[in-house]
Amino acid sequence: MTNFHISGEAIDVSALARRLADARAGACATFEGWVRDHNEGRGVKRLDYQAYVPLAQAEGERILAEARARYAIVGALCVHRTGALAIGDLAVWVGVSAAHRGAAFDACRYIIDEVKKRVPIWKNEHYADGESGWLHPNNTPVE
Amino acid sequence: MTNFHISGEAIDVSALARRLADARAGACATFEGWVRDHNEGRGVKRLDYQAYVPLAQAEGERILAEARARYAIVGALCVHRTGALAIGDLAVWVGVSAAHRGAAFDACRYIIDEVKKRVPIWKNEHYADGESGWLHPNNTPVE
Amino acid sequence: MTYRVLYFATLRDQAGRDEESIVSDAADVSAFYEELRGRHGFSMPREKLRVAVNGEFAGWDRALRDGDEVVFIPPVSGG
Amino acid sequence: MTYRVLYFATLRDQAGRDEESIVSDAADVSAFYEELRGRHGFSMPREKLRVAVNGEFAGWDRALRDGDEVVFIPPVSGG
Repeated sequence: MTNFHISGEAIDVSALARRLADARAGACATFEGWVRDHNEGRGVKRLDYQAYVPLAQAEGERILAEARARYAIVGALCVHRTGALAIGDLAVWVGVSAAHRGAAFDACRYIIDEVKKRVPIWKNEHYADGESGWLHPNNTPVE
Repeated sequence: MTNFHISGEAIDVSALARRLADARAGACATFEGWVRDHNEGRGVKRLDYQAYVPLAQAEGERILAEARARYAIVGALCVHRTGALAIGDLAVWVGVSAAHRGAAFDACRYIIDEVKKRVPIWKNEHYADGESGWLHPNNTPVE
Repeated sequence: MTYRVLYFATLRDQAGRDEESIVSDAADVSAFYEELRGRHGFSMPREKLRVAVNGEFAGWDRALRDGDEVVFIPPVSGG
Repeated sequence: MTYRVLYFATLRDQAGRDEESIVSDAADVSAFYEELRGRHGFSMPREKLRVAVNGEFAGWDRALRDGDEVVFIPPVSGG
Protein backbone atom coordinates (compact mmCIF):
# COMPACT_ATOMS: atom_id res chain seq x y z
CA MET A 1 0.00 0.00 0.00
CA THR A 2 1.08 3.55 -0.66
CA ASN A 3 2.06 5.94 2.14
CA PHE A 4 -0.35 8.60 0.89
CA HIS A 5 -3.75 7.35 -0.09
CA ILE A 6 -7.01 8.85 -1.38
CA SER A 7 -9.89 6.75 -0.08
CA GLY A 8 -13.56 6.64 -1.05
CA GLU A 9 -14.21 4.44 2.01
CA ALA A 10 -14.04 5.12 5.76
CA ILE A 11 -10.43 5.39 7.01
CA ASP A 12 -9.28 2.41 9.10
CA VAL A 13 -7.24 4.19 11.77
CA SER A 14 -6.15 1.10 13.69
CA ALA A 15 -4.75 -0.52 10.53
CA LEU A 16 -2.76 2.66 9.84
CA ALA A 17 -1.47 2.75 13.42
CA ARG A 18 -0.31 -0.87 13.09
CA ARG A 19 1.62 0.03 9.91
CA LEU A 20 3.47 2.79 11.80
CA ALA A 21 4.58 0.56 14.69
CA ASP A 22 8.41 0.34 14.86
CA ALA A 23 10.74 -0.65 17.72
CA ARG A 24 13.02 2.32 16.90
CA ALA A 25 10.19 4.81 17.43
CA GLY A 26 9.51 6.35 20.86
CA ALA A 27 6.98 8.91 19.66
CA CYS A 28 3.95 8.99 17.41
CA ALA A 29 2.05 12.17 16.54
CA THR A 30 -1.22 11.96 14.66
CA PHE A 31 -3.61 14.51 13.22
CA GLU A 32 -7.25 13.86 12.40
CA GLY A 33 -9.43 16.27 10.46
CA TRP A 34 -13.09 15.83 11.42
CA VAL A 35 -16.18 17.24 9.72
CA ARG A 36 -17.15 20.17 11.96
CA ASP A 37 -20.72 21.42 12.40
CA HIS A 38 -19.81 25.02 11.56
CA ASN A 39 -17.46 27.14 9.41
CA GLU A 40 -17.01 30.89 9.30
CA GLY A 41 -20.10 31.30 11.46
CA ARG A 42 -22.43 29.15 9.31
CA GLY A 43 -23.99 25.84 10.33
CA VAL A 44 -22.67 22.92 8.26
CA LYS A 45 -24.78 19.79 7.62
CA ARG A 46 -22.41 17.67 5.55
CA LEU A 47 -19.47 17.83 3.13
CA ASP A 48 -18.47 16.43 -0.24
CA TYR A 49 -14.84 16.02 -1.22
CA GLN A 50 -13.66 15.72 -4.82
CA ALA A 51 -10.07 14.81 -5.69
CA TYR A 52 -8.02 14.61 -8.86
CA VAL A 53 -6.81 11.24 -7.68
CA PRO A 54 -3.61 10.46 -9.64
CA LEU A 55 -2.15 13.92 -9.07
CA ALA A 56 -3.36 14.01 -5.46
CA GLN A 57 -1.58 10.72 -4.74
CA ALA A 58 1.61 11.87 -6.46
CA GLU A 59 1.62 15.24 -4.66
CA GLY A 60 0.80 13.56 -1.34
CA GLU A 61 3.73 11.14 -1.72
CA ARG A 62 5.98 14.11 -2.52
CA ILE A 63 4.91 15.81 0.72
CA LEU A 64 5.63 12.66 2.76
CA ALA A 65 9.07 12.37 1.10
CA GLU A 66 9.78 16.02 1.97
CA ALA A 67 8.80 15.35 5.59
CA ARG A 68 11.15 12.35 5.74
CA ALA A 69 13.98 14.48 4.31
CA ARG A 70 13.40 17.46 6.65
CA TYR A 71 12.73 15.72 9.98
CA ALA A 72 14.35 12.77 11.80
CA ILE A 73 11.31 10.52 11.52
CA VAL A 74 10.83 6.78 11.17
CA GLY A 75 7.52 6.54 9.28
CA ALA A 76 4.79 8.82 7.89
CA LEU A 77 1.36 7.94 6.49
CA CYS A 78 -1.60 10.00 5.32
CA VAL A 79 -5.08 9.10 4.06
CA HIS A 80 -7.65 11.60 2.76
CA ARG A 81 -11.31 10.84 2.12
CA THR A 82 -13.36 11.62 -0.96
CA GLY A 83 -17.14 11.47 -1.33
CA ALA A 84 -19.97 12.41 1.03
CA LEU A 85 -19.14 12.89 4.74
CA ALA A 86 -21.37 13.59 7.73
CA ILE A 87 -20.64 15.70 10.83
CA GLY A 88 -18.03 13.94 12.98
CA ASP A 89 -16.66 11.82 10.11
CA LEU A 90 -12.91 11.47 9.70
CA ALA A 91 -11.85 13.43 6.58
CA VAL A 92 -8.05 13.14 6.81
CA TRP A 93 -5.59 11.21 8.98
CA VAL A 94 -1.85 11.87 9.33
CA GLY A 95 0.45 9.73 11.46
CA VAL A 96 4.20 10.15 12.03
CA SER A 97 6.53 7.99 14.12
CA ALA A 98 9.99 9.12 15.25
CA ALA A 99 12.63 8.39 17.87
CA HIS A 100 11.80 11.70 19.61
CA ARG A 101 8.62 13.74 19.93
CA GLY A 102 9.84 17.03 18.47
CA ALA A 103 10.38 15.56 15.02
CA ALA A 104 7.09 13.63 15.17
CA PHE A 105 5.07 16.77 15.98
CA ASP A 106 6.89 18.98 13.47
CA ALA A 107 6.61 16.50 10.62
CA CYS A 108 2.92 15.82 11.35
CA ARG A 109 2.19 19.54 11.28
CA TYR A 110 4.22 19.99 8.10
CA ILE A 111 2.34 17.22 6.32
CA ILE A 112 -1.18 18.44 7.12
CA ASP A 113 -0.24 22.06 6.32
CA GLU A 114 1.19 21.08 2.93
CA VAL A 115 -1.67 18.70 2.12
CA LYS A 116 -4.14 21.51 2.70
CA LYS A 117 -2.13 23.89 0.51
CA ARG A 118 -1.07 21.68 -2.36
CA VAL A 119 -3.00 18.45 -2.84
CA PRO A 120 -5.82 18.71 -5.43
CA ILE A 121 -8.78 17.96 -3.16
CA TRP A 122 -11.86 20.19 -2.93
CA LYS A 123 -14.40 20.52 -0.15
CA ASN A 124 -18.01 21.45 -0.86
CA GLU A 125 -19.86 22.46 2.30
CA HIS A 126 -23.62 22.01 2.54
CA TYR A 127 -25.00 24.61 4.93
CA ALA A 128 -27.90 24.44 7.34
CA ASP A 129 -29.66 27.16 5.28
CA GLY A 130 -29.71 24.89 2.20
CA GLU A 131 -26.89 26.62 0.29
CA SER A 132 -23.61 24.98 -0.58
CA GLY A 133 -20.24 26.20 -1.74
CA TRP A 134 -16.68 25.25 -2.67
CA LEU A 135 -14.00 26.47 -0.32
CA HIS A 136 -10.61 28.11 -0.64
CA PRO A 137 -7.61 26.73 1.29
CA ASN A 138 -8.25 29.18 4.13
CA ASN A 139 -11.84 27.88 4.42
CA THR A 140 -13.37 31.04 2.96
CA PRO A 141 -15.79 30.67 0.04
CA VAL A 142 -14.42 30.58 -3.52
CA GLU A 143 -16.49 33.50 -4.80
CA MET B 1 -13.80 9.11 34.37
CA THR B 2 -11.09 11.70 34.95
CA ASN B 3 -9.42 13.54 32.08
CA PHE B 4 -5.95 12.62 33.31
CA HIS B 5 -5.54 9.04 34.37
CA ILE B 6 -2.73 6.82 35.67
CA SER B 7 -3.34 3.27 34.47
CA GLY B 8 -1.81 -0.03 35.50
CA GLU B 9 -3.51 -1.66 32.50
CA ALA B 10 -3.02 -1.31 28.72
CA ILE B 11 -4.40 2.01 27.42
CA ASP B 12 -7.63 1.67 25.39
CA VAL B 13 -6.98 4.22 22.64
CA SER B 14 -10.26 3.78 20.79
CA ALA B 15 -12.29 4.38 23.97
CA LEU B 16 -10.33 7.60 24.54
CA ALA B 17 -10.87 8.70 20.94
CA ARG B 18 -14.63 8.15 21.34
CA ARG B 19 -14.62 10.34 24.47
CA LEU B 20 -12.99 13.18 22.48
CA ALA B 21 -15.55 13.10 19.63
CA ASP B 22 -17.44 16.42 19.42
CA ALA B 23 -19.41 18.00 16.56
CA ARG B 24 -17.77 21.38 17.26
CA ALA B 25 -14.28 19.94 16.70
CA GLY B 26 -12.66 19.94 13.25
CA ALA B 27 -9.21 18.85 14.41
CA CYS B 28 -7.76 16.23 16.71
CA ALA B 29 -4.06 15.95 17.53
CA THR B 30 -2.75 12.98 19.46
CA PHE B 31 0.61 12.02 20.89
CA GLU B 32 1.66 8.49 21.78
CA GLY B 33 4.83 7.66 23.69
CA TRP B 34 6.05 4.17 22.79
CA VAL B 35 8.73 2.09 24.51
CA ARG B 36 11.75 2.45 22.22
CA ASP B 37 14.46 -0.20 21.81
CA HIS B 38 17.28 2.26 22.56
CA ASN B 39 18.14 5.34 24.62
CA GLU B 40 21.31 7.44 24.64
CA GLY B 41 23.03 4.81 22.53
CA ARG B 42 22.16 1.82 24.75
CA GLY B 43 19.90 -1.07 23.83
CA VAL B 44 16.73 -1.16 25.95
CA LYS B 45 14.89 -4.41 26.68
CA ARG B 46 11.95 -3.19 28.78
CA LEU B 47 10.80 -0.44 31.16
CA ASP B 48 9.14 -0.09 34.53
CA TYR B 49 7.17 3.01 35.48
CA GLN B 50 6.43 4.02 39.06
CA ALA B 51 4.00 6.83 39.89
CA TYR B 52 2.95 8.67 43.04
CA VAL B 53 -0.63 8.21 41.89
CA PRO B 54 -2.71 10.79 43.83
CA LEU B 55 -0.28 13.64 43.16
CA ALA B 56 0.30 12.49 39.57
CA GLN B 57 -3.44 12.59 38.90
CA ALA B 58 -3.82 16.02 40.54
CA GLU B 59 -0.83 17.47 38.66
CA GLY B 60 -2.00 15.91 35.39
CA GLU B 61 -5.47 17.47 35.78
CA ARG B 62 -3.80 20.83 36.47
CA ILE B 63 -1.83 20.54 33.21
CA LEU B 64 -5.00 19.73 31.24
CA ALA B 65 -6.78 22.72 32.83
CA GLU B 66 -3.83 24.95 31.87
CA ALA B 67 -4.06 23.68 28.28
CA ARG B 68 -7.80 24.45 28.18
CA ALA B 69 -7.13 27.97 29.52
CA ARG B 70 -4.25 28.72 27.12
CA TYR B 71 -5.54 27.27 23.85
CA ALA B 72 -8.92 27.35 22.07
CA ILE B 73 -9.58 23.64 22.44
CA VAL B 74 -12.72 21.55 22.89
CA GLY B 75 -11.42 18.53 24.84
CA ALA B 76 -8.15 17.14 26.21
CA LEU B 77 -7.38 13.72 27.69
CA CYS B 78 -4.20 12.01 28.86
CA VAL B 79 -3.44 8.53 30.19
CA HIS B 80 -0.04 7.37 31.48
CA ARG B 81 0.91 3.79 32.19
CA THR B 82 2.58 2.36 35.27
CA GLY B 83 4.13 -1.08 35.71
CA ALA B 84 6.19 -3.26 33.37
CA LEU B 85 6.20 -2.38 29.65
CA ALA B 86 7.80 -4.12 26.68
CA ILE B 87 9.32 -2.61 23.52
CA GLY B 88 6.55 -1.12 21.37
CA ASP B 89 4.08 -0.77 24.26
CA LEU B 90 2.10 2.43 24.62
CA ALA B 91 3.41 4.34 27.68
CA VAL B 92 1.47 7.59 27.39
CA TRP B 93 -1.39 8.89 25.23
CA VAL B 94 -2.46 12.52 24.81
CA GLY B 95 -5.44 13.58 22.69
CA VAL B 96 -6.76 17.09 22.05
CA SER B 97 -9.76 18.17 19.98
CA ALA B 98 -10.30 21.74 18.77
CA ALA B 99 -12.18 23.71 16.14
CA HIS B 100 -8.87 24.39 14.33
CA ARG B 101 -5.64 22.45 14.02
CA GLY B 102 -3.20 25.05 15.38
CA ALA B 103 -4.72 24.96 18.85
CA ALA B 104 -4.98 21.16 18.80
CA PHE B 105 -1.27 20.73 17.95
CA ASP B 106 -0.07 23.41 20.37
CA ALA B 107 -2.12 22.12 23.29
CA CYS B 108 -1.10 18.49 22.63
CA ARG B 109 2.56 19.49 22.63
CA TYR B 110 2.10 21.61 25.76
CA ILE B 111 0.49 18.72 27.63
CA ILE B 112 3.13 16.11 26.85
CA ASP B 113 5.97 18.57 27.56
CA GLU B 114 4.51 19.52 30.95
CA VAL B 115 3.65 15.91 31.85
CA LYS B 116 7.28 14.92 31.25
CA LYS B 117 8.53 17.86 33.35
CA ARG B 118 6.12 17.88 36.27
CA VAL B 119 4.09 14.71 36.84
CA PRO B 120 5.61 12.38 39.48
CA ILE B 121 6.22 9.34 37.27
CA TRP B 122 9.59 7.59 37.05
CA LYS B 123 11.00 5.39 34.31
CA ASN B 124 13.43 2.57 35.05
CA GLU B 125 15.13 1.30 31.88
CA HIS B 126 16.42 -2.26 31.71
CA TYR B 127 19.32 -2.40 29.29
CA ALA B 128 20.45 -5.12 26.93
CA ASP B 129 23.69 -5.44 28.95
CA GLY B 130 21.71 -6.40 32.08
CA GLU B 131 22.03 -3.07 33.90
CA SER B 132 19.10 -0.85 34.77
CA GLY B 133 18.69 2.75 35.85
CA TRP B 134 16.28 5.51 36.75
CA LEU B 135 16.12 8.38 34.33
CA HIS B 136 16.07 12.16 34.56
CA PRO B 137 13.48 14.18 32.61
CA ASN B 138 15.93 14.64 29.73
CA ASN B 139 16.37 10.84 29.51
CA THR B 140 19.88 10.92 30.93
CA PRO B 141 20.67 8.66 33.92
CA VAL B 142 20.03 9.92 37.46
CA GLU B 143 23.59 9.44 38.69
CA MET C 1 -5.95 18.14 -32.06
CA THR C 2 -8.12 16.47 -29.44
CA TYR C 3 -7.58 17.19 -25.74
CA ARG C 4 -9.17 15.49 -22.78
CA VAL C 5 -10.26 17.85 -19.96
CA LEU C 6 -11.26 16.90 -16.41
CA TYR C 7 -13.22 19.38 -14.29
CA PHE C 8 -13.30 19.72 -10.50
CA ALA C 9 -15.12 21.88 -7.96
CA THR C 10 -16.34 25.26 -9.27
CA LEU C 11 -15.16 24.49 -12.82
CA ARG C 12 -17.14 21.24 -12.80
CA ASP C 13 -20.27 23.06 -11.65
CA GLN C 14 -19.89 25.77 -14.31
CA ALA C 15 -19.03 23.32 -17.12
CA GLY C 16 -21.91 21.09 -16.06
CA ARG C 17 -19.79 17.99 -16.56
CA ASP C 18 -16.92 15.95 -15.05
CA GLU C 19 -14.89 15.70 -18.24
CA GLU C 20 -15.00 16.10 -21.98
CA SER C 21 -12.92 15.69 -25.13
CA ILE C 22 -12.43 18.83 -27.17
CA VAL C 23 -11.14 19.28 -30.70
CA SER C 24 -9.11 22.48 -30.59
CA ASP C 25 -6.42 24.46 -32.40
CA ALA C 26 -5.07 25.86 -29.10
CA ALA C 27 -1.31 25.34 -29.13
CA ASP C 28 -0.70 25.73 -25.40
CA VAL C 29 -2.43 25.49 -22.05
CA SER C 30 -3.02 29.22 -21.85
CA ALA C 31 -4.83 29.47 -25.20
CA PHE C 32 -6.81 26.33 -24.35
CA TYR C 33 -8.08 27.80 -21.08
CA GLU C 34 -9.23 30.97 -22.84
CA GLU C 35 -11.13 28.81 -25.34
CA LEU C 36 -12.83 26.81 -22.54
CA ARG C 37 -13.61 30.02 -20.67
CA GLY C 38 -15.47 31.32 -23.72
CA ARG C 39 -17.32 28.03 -24.07
CA HIS C 40 -18.38 27.50 -20.42
CA GLY C 41 -18.28 31.02 -18.98
CA PHE C 42 -15.76 30.12 -16.24
CA SER C 43 -15.69 32.93 -13.69
CA MET C 44 -12.31 32.00 -12.27
CA PRO C 45 -9.35 34.07 -13.52
CA ARG C 46 -6.18 32.27 -14.62
CA GLU C 47 -4.20 33.67 -11.68
CA LYS C 48 -6.25 31.54 -9.28
CA LEU C 49 -5.67 28.27 -11.15
CA ARG C 50 -2.85 25.81 -11.44
CA VAL C 51 -2.53 23.45 -14.41
CA ALA C 52 -1.73 19.77 -14.78
CA VAL C 53 -1.00 17.96 -18.03
CA ASN C 54 -1.07 14.15 -18.08
CA GLY C 55 -1.18 13.97 -14.30
CA GLU C 56 1.74 16.31 -13.55
CA PHE C 57 1.80 20.01 -12.73
CA ALA C 58 2.71 22.14 -15.77
CA GLY C 59 3.21 25.80 -16.66
CA TRP C 60 0.71 27.96 -18.53
CA ASP C 61 3.08 28.06 -21.53
CA ARG C 62 3.14 24.28 -21.80
CA ALA C 63 2.70 23.22 -25.46
CA LEU C 64 -0.11 20.71 -25.97
CA ARG C 65 0.00 17.55 -28.03
CA ASP C 66 -2.81 15.50 -29.46
CA GLY C 67 -4.41 13.31 -26.77
CA ASP C 68 -3.08 15.28 -23.77
CA GLU C 69 -5.16 15.23 -20.58
CA VAL C 70 -5.48 18.74 -19.19
CA VAL C 71 -6.77 19.73 -15.74
CA PHE C 72 -7.23 23.28 -14.47
CA ILE C 73 -6.87 23.17 -10.72
CA PRO C 74 -8.94 25.60 -8.64
CA PRO C 75 -7.69 26.63 -5.19
CA VAL C 76 -7.65 23.42 -3.15
CA SER C 77 -9.42 22.88 0.17
CA GLY C 78 -8.57 19.45 1.49
CA GLY C 79 -8.14 18.63 5.14
CA MET D 1 5.40 12.70 66.09
CA THR D 2 4.85 9.94 63.55
CA TYR D 3 5.22 10.64 59.87
CA ARG D 4 4.39 8.38 56.95
CA VAL D 5 6.94 8.40 54.10
CA LEU D 6 6.50 6.97 50.60
CA TYR D 7 9.58 6.28 48.46
CA PHE D 8 9.90 6.27 44.68
CA ALA D 9 12.59 5.52 42.10
CA THR D 10 16.19 5.99 43.37
CA LEU D 11 15.02 6.78 46.91
CA ARG D 12 12.97 3.55 46.98
CA ASP D 13 16.00 1.55 45.87
CA GLN D 14 18.27 3.18 48.45
CA ALA D 15 15.73 2.91 51.30
CA GLY D 16 15.01 -0.69 50.32
CA ARG D 17 11.28 -0.17 50.89
CA ASP D 18 8.18 1.45 49.36
CA GLU D 19 7.07 3.24 52.51
CA GLU D 20 7.51 3.42 56.25
CA SER D 21 6.25 5.18 59.37
CA ILE D 22 8.85 7.07 61.33
CA VAL D 23 8.71 8.50 64.85
CA SER D 24 10.66 11.75 64.60
CA ASP D 25 11.27 15.08 66.31
CA ALA D 26 11.88 16.83 62.98
CA ALA D 27 9.73 19.98 62.95
CA ASP D 28 9.79 20.60 59.21
CA VAL D 29 10.33 18.85 55.89
CA SER D 30 13.91 19.99 55.63
CA ALA D 31 14.97 18.55 58.99
CA PHE D 32 13.04 15.38 58.28
CA TYR D 33 14.90 14.79 54.99
CA GLU D 34 18.26 15.21 56.70
CA GLU D 35 17.19 12.63 59.29
CA LEU D 36 16.13 10.15 56.55
CA ARG D 37 19.33 10.83 54.63
CA GLY D 38 21.34 9.82 57.69
CA ARG D 39 19.22 6.71 58.14
CA HIS D 40 19.19 5.44 54.53
CA GLY D 41 22.27 7.07 52.99
CA PHE D 42 20.36 8.84 50.23
CA SER D 43 22.80 10.09 47.61
CA MET D 44 20.44 12.66 46.14
CA PRO D 45 20.99 16.27 47.29
CA ARG D 46 18.00 18.32 48.38
CA GLU D 47 18.34 20.65 45.37
CA LYS D 48 17.31 17.80 43.06
CA LEU D 49 14.16 16.92 45.00
CA ARG D 50 10.69 18.38 45.30
CA VAL D 51 8.47 17.67 48.31
CA ALA D 52 4.82 16.74 48.74
CA VAL D 53 2.90 16.66 52.03
CA ASN D 54 -0.45 14.92 52.16
CA GLY D 55 -0.62 14.63 48.37
CA GLU D 56 0.17 18.28 47.52
CA PHE D 57 3.44 19.96 46.64
CA ALA D 58 4.97 21.80 49.61
CA GLY D 59 8.03 23.90 50.41
CA TRP D 60 11.13 22.69 52.28
CA ASP D 61 10.17 24.93 55.23
CA ARG D 62 6.74 23.30 55.56
CA ALA D 63 6.04 22.53 59.26
CA LEU D 64 5.05 18.91 59.86
CA ARG D 65 2.19 17.65 62.01
CA ASP D 66 1.62 14.25 63.52
CA GLY D 67 0.33 11.79 60.90
CA ASP D 68 1.49 13.77 57.85
CA GLU D 69 2.33 11.81 54.69
CA VAL D 70 5.61 13.06 53.24
CA VAL D 71 7.04 12.25 49.80
CA PHE D 72 10.42 13.39 48.46
CA ILE D 73 10.11 13.56 44.69
CA PRO D 74 13.19 12.74 42.60
CA PRO D 75 13.52 14.23 39.10
CA VAL D 76 10.62 12.78 37.12
CA SER D 77 10.89 10.88 33.84
CA GLY D 78 7.41 10.10 32.60
CA GLY D 79 6.44 10.02 28.94
